[in-house]
Amino acid sequence: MDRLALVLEAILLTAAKPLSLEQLESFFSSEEAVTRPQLRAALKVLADNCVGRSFELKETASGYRLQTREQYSTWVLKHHIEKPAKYSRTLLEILALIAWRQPITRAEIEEVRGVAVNGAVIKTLLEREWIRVLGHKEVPGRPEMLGTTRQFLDYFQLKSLDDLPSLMEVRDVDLATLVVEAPSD
Amino acid sequence: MDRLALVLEAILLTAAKPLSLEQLESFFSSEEAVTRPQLRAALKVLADNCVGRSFELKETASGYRLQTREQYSTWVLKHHIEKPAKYSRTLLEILALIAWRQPITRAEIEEVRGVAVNGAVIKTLLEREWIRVLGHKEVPGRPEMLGTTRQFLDYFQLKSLDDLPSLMEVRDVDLATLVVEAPSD
Amino acid sequence: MTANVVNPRQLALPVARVHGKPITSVPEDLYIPPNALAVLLDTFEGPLDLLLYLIRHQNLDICEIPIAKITEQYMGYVKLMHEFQLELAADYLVMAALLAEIKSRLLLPRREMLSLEEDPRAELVRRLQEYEQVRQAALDLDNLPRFEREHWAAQTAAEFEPPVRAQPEVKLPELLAAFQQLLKRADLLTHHQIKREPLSMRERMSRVLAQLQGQSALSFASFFAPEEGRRGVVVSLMAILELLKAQLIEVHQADEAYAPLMISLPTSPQAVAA
Repeated sequence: MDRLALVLEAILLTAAKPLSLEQLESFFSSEEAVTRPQLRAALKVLADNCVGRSFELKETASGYRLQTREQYSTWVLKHHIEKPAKYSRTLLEILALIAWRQPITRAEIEEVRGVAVNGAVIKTLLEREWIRVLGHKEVPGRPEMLGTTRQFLDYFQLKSLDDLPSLMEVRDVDLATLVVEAPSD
Repeated sequence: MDRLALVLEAILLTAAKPLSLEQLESFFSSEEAVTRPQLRAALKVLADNCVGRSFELKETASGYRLQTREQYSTWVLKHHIEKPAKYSRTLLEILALIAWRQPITRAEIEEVRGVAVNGAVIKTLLEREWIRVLGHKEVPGRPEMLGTTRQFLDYFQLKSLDDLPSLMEVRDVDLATLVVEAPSD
Repeated sequence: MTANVVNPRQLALPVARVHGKPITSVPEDLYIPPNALAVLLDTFEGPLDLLLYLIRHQNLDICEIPIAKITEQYMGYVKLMHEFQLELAADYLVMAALLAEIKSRLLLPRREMLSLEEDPRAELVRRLQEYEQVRQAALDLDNLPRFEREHWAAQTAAEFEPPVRAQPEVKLPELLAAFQQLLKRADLLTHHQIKREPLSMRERMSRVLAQLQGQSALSFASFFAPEEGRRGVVVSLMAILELLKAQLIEVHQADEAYAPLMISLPTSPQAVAA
């Protein structure tokens, strides 16, 4: 690759958006005396030198840019898989109540926890398909009865709800031996 | 370039920050069965294939990054209207003390420099995430002990603190050589 | 702003005594306008920096500094600051006091040699050396190639499909811990007694299977009778889960979100036989 093509590569690899010929020209001082035909020729050299690389030179409506070839999208997309946030204690408590005391209504959850149930938490649990509405309780207002799903069992690697420790066990077990510190970061 | 090296190039050219071997590994599924030695070998292939290009593979404290070579900074700088920040001697001296003498307290910095430490400088360094509080010294007042961060190493293109230039030698004082002169008045 | 920027001529302070020659008078170039003096003061990082400048400016070695000479120059500087009523940082005055002490010691008749630790000159030289080390380290640091000054991240554009949002992970012990806390808080155990009822569950399993006989499928919800109370519903659920586990029944869901679960007998004959 000649020097001009290399400079163009460096400019395009650090550009936030596509750059037109005119914009590329502005990167050079008048002493450097880079002409349009020279620029075009250098861009051609650059494009040829991207053969066999993971990226290619593309000319879009607003100008030139270096972009990743599509066949690498599988891997490149994984940049976006952010490490998910942790679930709140509230969510875990509500999920635990639903698991151990299903079927359970919101009112019953509120009674045990002593605070109103945040609708967003129930929504999250429903979306995650860990809980579902088992039916409606035949009391005024016909509240929904909530229970856990098969996905819940699968996720927590339980064969059945019987595999959940009993309430007595939950109360007495030394969790210090169970809770494995999540790796930081 | 082999396929793995090309995939790594695509990943690194779309990464927002340096990626460690461990992080690079996470881009591959278990079916792809990419091993550490394979990754290392592919990174070597990639590095070799950056010879004669405008960019290079650099390993800093937090991992690998593809970056433009220094000789292209003249043009790359023109993306920005503002010139890169120049740091004051005060900031650089305080940063140098923290880098070479960590863990170090403010009082210790003041002792060496012979002047009070400007709180704004420490704040700037903390905000820049070049330094952090490592803990508290178990002396009256429990002063904060300061040290540098990974970002500091990344910014200064260092793999570890060992890569810092060595300090100039401090010689032992020989009192006999101290010129004793009678004062003029 | 580095000391190198300072015009050396401006700082060419009069030498108090050179090779025995006595000082004449303060040269005129010492009388810098107060504003310029204030700027000069700004260029120094502190008294040690100023002292180092004075030493280096005369190509002297720190370890062989003529203390008296340097002290006089420094004092001349401080005096000048006072004359122009420039606010001088306390650190400069502390250094002036130290230098004055050294000077007065030098005036005293020579007694037995002081040890290194006791000699204030040695301490001053040590501090000057230490500070010079930091000053050099700061320069070295500034000279290192820096990200976003010499090097920039090489990036290619990659606008592929929208990113995938991942779900948070949680482990059973965390769930247990949350529940344990809740139990402690609500003291559930004293008010509610929940026991497993394996027998009633077996019975319920039979009932579920009976209900399904001759039916193509029944909705999951139809197996629950809320009037039986919580315990009854739990037993039904457990019964159904047990049946599923034993592959005695099958559960289906239409291919849409939140479609009702349908329960049916298995289609394969051997499962029915079991």
